[in-house]
Amino acid sequence: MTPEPAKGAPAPKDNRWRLVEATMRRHGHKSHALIEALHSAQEAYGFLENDVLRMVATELRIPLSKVYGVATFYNFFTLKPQGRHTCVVCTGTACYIKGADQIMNVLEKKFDLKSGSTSPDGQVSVLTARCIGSCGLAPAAVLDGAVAAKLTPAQVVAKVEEWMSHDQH
Amino acid sequence: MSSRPSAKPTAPAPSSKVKTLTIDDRLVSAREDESILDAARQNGIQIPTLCNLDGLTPVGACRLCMVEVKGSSKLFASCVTMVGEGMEVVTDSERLQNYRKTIVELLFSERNHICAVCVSNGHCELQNLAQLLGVTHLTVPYRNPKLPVDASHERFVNDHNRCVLCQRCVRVCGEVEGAHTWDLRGRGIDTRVITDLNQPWGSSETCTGCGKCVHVCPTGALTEKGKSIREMAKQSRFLPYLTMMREDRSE
Amino acid sequence: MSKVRLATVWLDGCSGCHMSFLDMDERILEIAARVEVVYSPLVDLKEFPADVDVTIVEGGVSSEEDLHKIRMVRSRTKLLIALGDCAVTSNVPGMRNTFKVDDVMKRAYFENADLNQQNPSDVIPKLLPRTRPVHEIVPVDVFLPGCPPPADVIFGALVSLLDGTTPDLSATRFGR
Amino acid sequence: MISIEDLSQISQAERESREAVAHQINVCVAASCLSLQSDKVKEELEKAVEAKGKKDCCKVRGVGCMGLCAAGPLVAVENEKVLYQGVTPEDAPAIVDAIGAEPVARIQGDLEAPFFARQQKIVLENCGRIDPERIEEYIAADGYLALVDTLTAMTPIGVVQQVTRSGLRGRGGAGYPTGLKWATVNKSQGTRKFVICNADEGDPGAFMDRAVLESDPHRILEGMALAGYAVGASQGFVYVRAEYPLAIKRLKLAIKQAEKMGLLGANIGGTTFSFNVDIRLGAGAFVCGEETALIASVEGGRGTPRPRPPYPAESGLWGYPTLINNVETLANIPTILRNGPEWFAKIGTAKSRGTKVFALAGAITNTGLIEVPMGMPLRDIIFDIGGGVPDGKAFKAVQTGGPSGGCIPESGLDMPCDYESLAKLGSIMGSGGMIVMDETSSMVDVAKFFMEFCMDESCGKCVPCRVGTAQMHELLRQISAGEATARELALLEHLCDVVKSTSLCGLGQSAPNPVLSTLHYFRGEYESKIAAGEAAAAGHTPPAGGAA
Repeated sequence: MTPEPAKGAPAPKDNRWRLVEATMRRHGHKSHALIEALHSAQEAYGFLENDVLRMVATELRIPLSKVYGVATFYNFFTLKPQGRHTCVVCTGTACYIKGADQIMNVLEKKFDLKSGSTSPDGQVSVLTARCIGSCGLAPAAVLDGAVAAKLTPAQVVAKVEEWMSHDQH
Repeated sequence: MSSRPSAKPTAPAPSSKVKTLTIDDRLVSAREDESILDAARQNGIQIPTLCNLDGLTPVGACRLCMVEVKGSSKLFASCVTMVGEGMEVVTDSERLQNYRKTIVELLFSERNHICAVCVSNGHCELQNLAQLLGVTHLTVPYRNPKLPVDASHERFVNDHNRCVLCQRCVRVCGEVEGAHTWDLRGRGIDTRVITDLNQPWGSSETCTGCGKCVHVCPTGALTEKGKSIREMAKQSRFLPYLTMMREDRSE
Repeated sequence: MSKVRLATVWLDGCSGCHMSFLDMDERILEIAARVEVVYSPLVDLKEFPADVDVTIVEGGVSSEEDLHKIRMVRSRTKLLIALGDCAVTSNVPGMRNTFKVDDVMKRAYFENADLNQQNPSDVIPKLLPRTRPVHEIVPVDVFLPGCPPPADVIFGALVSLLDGTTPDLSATRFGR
Repeated sequence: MISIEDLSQISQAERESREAVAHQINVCVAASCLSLQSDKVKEELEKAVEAKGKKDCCKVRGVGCMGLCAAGPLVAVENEKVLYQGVTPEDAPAIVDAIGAEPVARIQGDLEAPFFARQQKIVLENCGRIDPERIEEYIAADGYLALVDTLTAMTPIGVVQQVTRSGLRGRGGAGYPTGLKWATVNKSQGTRKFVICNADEGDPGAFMDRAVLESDPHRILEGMALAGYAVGASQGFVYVRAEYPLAIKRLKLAIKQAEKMGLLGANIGGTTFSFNVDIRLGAGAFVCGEETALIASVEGGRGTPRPRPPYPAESGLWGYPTLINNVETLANIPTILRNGPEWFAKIGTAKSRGTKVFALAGAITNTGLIEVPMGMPLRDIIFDIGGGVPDGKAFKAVQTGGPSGGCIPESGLDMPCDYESLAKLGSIMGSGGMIVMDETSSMVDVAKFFMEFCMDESCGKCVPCRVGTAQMHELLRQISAGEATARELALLEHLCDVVKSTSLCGLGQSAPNPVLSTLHYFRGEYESKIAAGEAAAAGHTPPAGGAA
């Protein structure tokens, strides 16, 4: 049921791949380690590129189409490279009630950044999350991995501008 | 899916018991490992289906075969509900017909099913269902999504505009051919069938070109290149044949 | 008994449904005996009259002119029949719906035009963002799908409507 | 082999070392307060203690969630029963100075306020009181006592009976009797069995499970081990959202600590019972809260549900009998076994025993986490504990149960908050999110918001959910924009019926609920939008393009 892909993947066995391999080894290279392996891969590479998906499929002996199907089913995985900085706006109910849509609007208006898009200079990616569990602090966003609470649109704009200008030189 | 035993064993287990039940007020009997749909069909009672195909693991996805069972307010997908002793099944109440019509409408609205210019016009299961259920127009708005056509394979075409996501191609490729070239990507309204890493079909490394997916496809989503409407009738009879030939008859 | 006042209109479609209507051959005389055709592309009448009993519509609603026309027709008609897939589903004219109007125009009047590349003047009615089935714009009483619906079905449906019974549509379907 | 005696020794040592220091300064380091930089507050407090030479009498500890997230970062001086709120790093010296003297009035919170006084804590009993990263503190709070005791003193079926007698019902949403579920898995035949803790808290507006995982992770592990013993499973999985990195970190640490002490692993407490716990990360799919979808995901596949029966209790993970309980359900178990089922059954109402944790959010003064006895009227929860609607606005509705739940208007607030009453009001208990809306919220927009959520989260397997939610969302968009007529409203109601009746799993079956409940209580808001749409249609405004 699990054909070996005909073309062997050119495996750049660098340190990043070793991280993924370690995860798969911990799970005995069982096919049910797929999601864990994809988590590791995304952590290591920043996103899931086709070559990595192919290598994971080969190692775990899972059909290519299934790997791709799993990688695209879950919101957490991304198949596109992300910007150097990420702004994950929470659009859960509490944040919605407290105006998360205004944050999204201002990002689109001011920087032409919609959910899932990256600025042309590759500096900033905007994503949305369905509730990060910080409802008590709505509206919230995760800015480069840190939860920022009770945000105003102006604060978000300031942060994004800072990111964009800082890394220009 | 494949890790779970098929709901339809290829041979009856020697210990399986027979149940009697009524379907549309008719007394019928069936093995306990048979579905309501099986029992109905054996007795000439037709329940509309789309995702179901004899020889493939039932998935209960299209929801067209829903039936009422007396004593429960819930509806049951007859393809995945096993028969039970004394069950009273209703297959064609007004409520059910109404739901089925809406489900067919939803399918027509989801993508761009333009029968007049489709190679499966005249032998399409979706088109037949609409006619059977009396869907003469859609009450829901058309979504008109922009979808690609993949004609990269030398013999076959995949037109996403006509796909109903029944997963027959996914199942026949995985369960019968064993290539698992097909799967689904994305989710919800953005779900699509894919080959390998969502690459053009023609560049697939795992497709054996056997054409089983084309012939189990209920609509014009998967077709053979260069065939006229008249020639493009699907032949899915190979499936029960293969199932039969693979049966264990070692005793 | 006065004759039923019948009209037919042609919106965005290929006129194939009107052809199929004519395909009922000599049976058309049977219909003609019971109706008076008060407006149709098949006959030379300029104004859509008031007080029409039955109007048969072929074609989807594509342009502002179509939109204006179908609303006017509906307001002057007792029973409206959507005839054929273009009227019922928007069908082939609706195949442009996945594109933007500007792109459609560019394709038709520039990319595919060998000479005189320019947008049409005001004489050509403006396209709506999408071609829509008739019933998404105004209420429709009877649907006859098919591309085109067979003459037998059209004849049968008209006769039953004239007789005051419910037409049997099981012999037609989307496509054909 | 760890024994009861070992536990009490650890507990004793921990208490003594704590008593050696006169003042415990507890800083909340759960996610909410952390995002308000409580880690810096903790740092500054430590510096201040050092600088002022109070190291012998003051100890700064990081603890889990204290509940009142709205007023964070929170700092509590344990022995003096003083709570500080909205603490900044600059406040640290003043707080340390005030120890043993008058508290700093400027930032002092009121521990006697209804928010604290009216709560009753079982699940959250350790939250905000112990350092979640130290197993000793959990043990000092009688942790793992129930596990080690039960393994030697009770049969598995005895444990099932205790849970049954407690009357505990599943806290994940549907309220299925926990004892019955355990009994089924116990009786199911299988060479292997599994326990899965569902920590894929996906309801937008719910953060109960996260707080427990971050503040008291050992409680979950103890509950899982007890469940494993009761049903005959030796392997457990915690399926936790990848969006909760802190919870994952603390859970991993807790597993390591418990394994080291022999509270997880082979032959726990010298018995023949072995139990291991592994973590599986969710990857952002709400549908994985559904049991069969969750199993598909743990198996490494797309999280799509399959038809039931067979139920996971008979055929679950890899076809083996599997017990799936949510975090809060499992968190109740150690206390039930420690205090006895009769003690638990006395709390709450006849059909809904015990307490329930709620996450208060939205237009409410005291956003945060609370735990109250089942049956407390919604009005008391929202206005007394929650402090009512801020900014002088009027209350409009409270949404419970997330995208599967409904909106309850003012008139329903005097109903007791339990499974049956909420169902009667057209909503559900759900996992415990409570979102308050004030007069400025448009209920059509709220319904649209939830439908968009369901559309995005539909797995796409069955037609009514996949296409139906998208169509309902489009209709709600048209209604909200004043582009729709009575025809669209009737169609919306019809689709609600179809999707509810024919969808494959709970997500689709309950997706229409927010629409149905807002239509029931706030139909006027829909009708005024429709009136605008009718007027526009009569004025022959060109129709909108719709979704493309």
